[in-house]
Amino acid sequence: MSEVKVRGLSEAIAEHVEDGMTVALEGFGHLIPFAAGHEIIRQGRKDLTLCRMTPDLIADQMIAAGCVRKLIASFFASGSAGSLHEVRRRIERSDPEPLEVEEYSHYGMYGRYQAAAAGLPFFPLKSYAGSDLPTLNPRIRKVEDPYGGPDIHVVPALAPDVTVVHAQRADRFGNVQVWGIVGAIQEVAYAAKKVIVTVEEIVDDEVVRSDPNRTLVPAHAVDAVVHVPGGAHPSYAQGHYDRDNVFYRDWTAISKDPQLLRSWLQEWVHDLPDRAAYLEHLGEQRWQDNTVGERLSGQVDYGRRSS
Amino acid sequence: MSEVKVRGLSEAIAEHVEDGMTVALEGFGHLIPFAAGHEIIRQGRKDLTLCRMTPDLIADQMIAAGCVRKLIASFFASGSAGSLHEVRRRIERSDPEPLEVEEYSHYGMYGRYQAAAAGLPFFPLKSYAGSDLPTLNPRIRKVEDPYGGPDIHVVPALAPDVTVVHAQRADRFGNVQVWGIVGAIQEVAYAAKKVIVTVEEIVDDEVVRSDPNRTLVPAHAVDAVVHVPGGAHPSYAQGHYDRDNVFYRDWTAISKDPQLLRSWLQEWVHDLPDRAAYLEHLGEQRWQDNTVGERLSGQVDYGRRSS
Amino acid sequence: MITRTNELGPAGITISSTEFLATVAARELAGKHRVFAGVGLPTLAVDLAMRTVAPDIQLVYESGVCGAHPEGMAEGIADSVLVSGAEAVVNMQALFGYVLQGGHVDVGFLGAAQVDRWGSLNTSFIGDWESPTVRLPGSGGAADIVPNARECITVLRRHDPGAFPAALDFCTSPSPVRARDLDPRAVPPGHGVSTVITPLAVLRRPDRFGELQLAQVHPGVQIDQVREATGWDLAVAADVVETPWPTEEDVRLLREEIDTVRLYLR
Amino acid sequence: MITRTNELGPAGITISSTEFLATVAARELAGKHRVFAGVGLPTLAVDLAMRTVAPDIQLVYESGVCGAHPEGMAEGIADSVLVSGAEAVVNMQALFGYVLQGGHVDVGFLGAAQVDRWGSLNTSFIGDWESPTVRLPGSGGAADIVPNARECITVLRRHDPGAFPAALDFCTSPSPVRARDLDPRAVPPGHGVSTVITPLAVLRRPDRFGELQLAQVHPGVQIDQVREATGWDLAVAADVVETPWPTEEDVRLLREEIDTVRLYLR
Repeated sequence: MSEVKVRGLSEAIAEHVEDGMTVALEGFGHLIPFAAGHEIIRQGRKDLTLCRMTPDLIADQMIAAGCVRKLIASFFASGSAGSLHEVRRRIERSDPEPLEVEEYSHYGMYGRYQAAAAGLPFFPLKSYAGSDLPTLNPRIRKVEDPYGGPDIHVVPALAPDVTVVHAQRADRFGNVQVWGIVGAIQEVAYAAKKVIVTVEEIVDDEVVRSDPNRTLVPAHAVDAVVHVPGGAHPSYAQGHYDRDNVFYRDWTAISKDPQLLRSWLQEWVHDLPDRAAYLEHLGEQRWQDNTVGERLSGQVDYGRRSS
Repeated sequence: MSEVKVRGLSEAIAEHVEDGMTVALEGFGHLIPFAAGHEIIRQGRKDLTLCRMTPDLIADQMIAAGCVRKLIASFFASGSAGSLHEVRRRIERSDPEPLEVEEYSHYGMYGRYQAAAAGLPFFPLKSYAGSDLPTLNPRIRKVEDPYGGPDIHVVPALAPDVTVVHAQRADRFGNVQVWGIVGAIQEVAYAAKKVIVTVEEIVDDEVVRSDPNRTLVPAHAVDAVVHVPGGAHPSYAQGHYDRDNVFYRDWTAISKDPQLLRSWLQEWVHDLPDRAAYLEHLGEQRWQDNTVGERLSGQVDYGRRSS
Repeated sequence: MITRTNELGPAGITISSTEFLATVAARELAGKHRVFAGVGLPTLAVDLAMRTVAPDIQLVYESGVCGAHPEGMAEGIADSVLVSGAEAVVNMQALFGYVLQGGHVDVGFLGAAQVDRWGSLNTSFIGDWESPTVRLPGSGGAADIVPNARECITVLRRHDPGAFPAALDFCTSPSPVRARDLDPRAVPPGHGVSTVITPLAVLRRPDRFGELQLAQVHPGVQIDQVREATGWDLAVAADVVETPWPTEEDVRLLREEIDTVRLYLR
Repeated sequence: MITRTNELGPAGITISSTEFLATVAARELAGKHRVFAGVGLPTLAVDLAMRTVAPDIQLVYESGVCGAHPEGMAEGIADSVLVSGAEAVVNMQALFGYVLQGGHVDVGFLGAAQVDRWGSLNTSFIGDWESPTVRLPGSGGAADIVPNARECITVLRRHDPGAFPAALDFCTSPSPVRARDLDPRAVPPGHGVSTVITPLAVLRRPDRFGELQLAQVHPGVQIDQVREATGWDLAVAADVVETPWPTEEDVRLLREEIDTVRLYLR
């Protein structure tokens, strides 16, 4: 029997996330691990190198809270293309402090995770020929093609100390199942030394085992499974709740005003013990606005040997 | 509305497979496209370069039928480790003719498809350091690691002219859904110039669209969809029918005797017009022996926007 | 800076700049198949095109969705509405590696802060890289899309020498011209930016290694006006035509069927 | 060639060579977690280990199945019975790239036609490569597993100088020793073959860069007999022990619960 890895969120973050670590929080628009990010803020982690393809609001919040020394990313705006003003203030005016940035394209960031997951030094891609990105970021390099073609750009492996991802469901051992947009969840989990997964539901072993192709991250790659319903709000969990677009639109004004942003952090992160309290503070009506109707997948037959 | 790509098997093979082409038939133990292989034999194609990670019986049959000049592969035995005697006779004694062979490990073969699918010249992997495989096969080469690590082996892209794969289901446009072992199906489809998919079922658009994560090969990568129930026998289709292990065990004796092998081809391929006739020849009882009981996946909820 | 706001169309309808640009962009998609669509103006344009000039467009999103059939208007490239009922949701290696880099995308549809003479794009910085005046969103998928899509269409909401400079402040997504100049052997497979749609005009780059030319001016815009608003000596095609106005039906579709909540149609 | 066939065990049970080897191999899995199992003897050994010394083994197959819970005995690494009820079925990049090359496999379990002094394996050719006497199955996943699994266990059904030669006819899956000799910087992460189980003995290679040593002899086998059956001057460990016989329970499990159809227990 495998090891049961169910933990509380504060326990899992406290156990695995330390000051100065390289921490990846992935989820491409979908399943962004906001609850875990807030717990990292609440625990006062410092000097993190934060990795996220699309930093989104969670990066703006963690940076504003003083957790992050460096950001490794590929898109410096929110999902619907609004600015992340804390990120911009740091980069444009070092206000209130500078933020180190390491920058790639989406495929470059994803390739970095793939290389690390596969234990390789680099990942090759056709992007960047003629771009200023390799000049800005000398870690984007070239290799010679031993088959006689032109040199090709490569990005180096990125192995986070800890990865946190959110998913629809997992069993108690950490077999993680996801549907909808999968983003870099599988790759960043395998890339990392330690993996924390927050989920909408912890399900019976049989639920996972009734559909093994749905497992995106097998248990052997997972260190902690944490039950955090609503843990992706204001982003979404396909089939569970929709994106809170009002929240995203409101963020621009909050993010623009450093004082407002800090009050927001106080009210929505520091003054709340956990995600359950956050959802309560959000209120039933607001939650109802983002519920979704049912649209079931249908079933496939895996079969059972007759003998 | 997308293009409807439903074709007959003989039509699809006649349209896309020409003498001298590089043809990949993939399916890792599961979903081996036997019916399509037999149709290639029936149409008398010659001088093919056949690509298959695990050549399996289908390669023994196509080689014995005189279709194949060269084999690119990573495992020269049948799924349950029996010898492929036609392959062995060709390699060991050039009997009745030589067979050119290009050889990799599984990950190397798979990496070749990945590179071609991604339009890259090569795929890097950690295998082969110290192995005689690169000496045997000078297409396995090395690149320098621009991050200061040791040189790393690479395999070159392999882009078949045509790929044929078998799957459980597709819609009329060619969105292909697979569950169970997926093998190299996605990668070899994207690697190829033309893609023929034979399926157990052609389903309504809504069936595919009720579970988009189940789509392994999207329609844009597919050129022909062919309805061939039982098209993977004697291999299997998860949830549809099981592997015919008796057939696999019997093959050793057939394969050992060139005369018997040629009679088998006459009886089971040349003298039958199509897969329906093959299944009829196989008989109801034999088919019943490999049916499977039901084991359903359960459903997930994709959700529907309430607005 | 000149933008096209609230102009009167031929039927006497007041047309916003966004409606105008979306209609012009939609028409550029006639005959196209697989479109890699971003959010905002591209969302409107693609939807309008599917209802008018290009019914068989297949929508591909960098989030991995292929063959989307959204029941409502998407508010982002990772919107749940793109997933439900889609033909496929694939992982990012399949999407960026196989679909995009493998050459399956006909048209990439992108915005930019700056475009140069050869169709190279800047979406990263205005000003100095070290301490920029404006930190823009960066590449996202743009530096992957421009080299690998068969061609790219870019829409800008302004047309002035700041947006069309002689030299980019930063080149995020290079034209094949720029790639060739740096390494003649490492030219990406795509055409690069073929079409730039602005509030004044449509610029086209018919030759993969050629420069943008003024091909089309919007109603009431003079050729010289466009050249003055451009930071280099803009070439002019032999046969510059005038952009037709959106039809009443275009405007009706945009307002009553596509963006009913006026999310993008500001 | 010496094989162990139909010997009498301590309880007076006639034990076949396969039953003996499977039991010895099963015991080697005590305390191991993730096992990359091939078909045949490894199938029996892993199943027996899970019922005796290693209840928490997780089975990983090169077909992409992780955490298999087969309801019946698998007849291959891609058997449908491994899929139904498994914890995960992943694609080959996840399996070979992330699970295996990424370092998540504790033990690889492999057969071989030849093993050399350092635990390098030949599964490709007997005789000359150009026109071999015997064309063997080749690498399959072996050349990927040996460098990347934490360690590998190899079982051979014969023990003679042909199977244990001074020099391999072909090195399919090299020991780290051989990799280091060719390029000291490019040594794969794994230990390579740590244990070789034969019909005569168990050879172990405790040092990653050391050679195989005779560690254990089967009942009735003399040390010199093993050394004579080996094609090089086989080192002998300081404390050679005798392999314990399979227990009655081992044999019962193999016959009555594991391979009830006598597929592998020939």
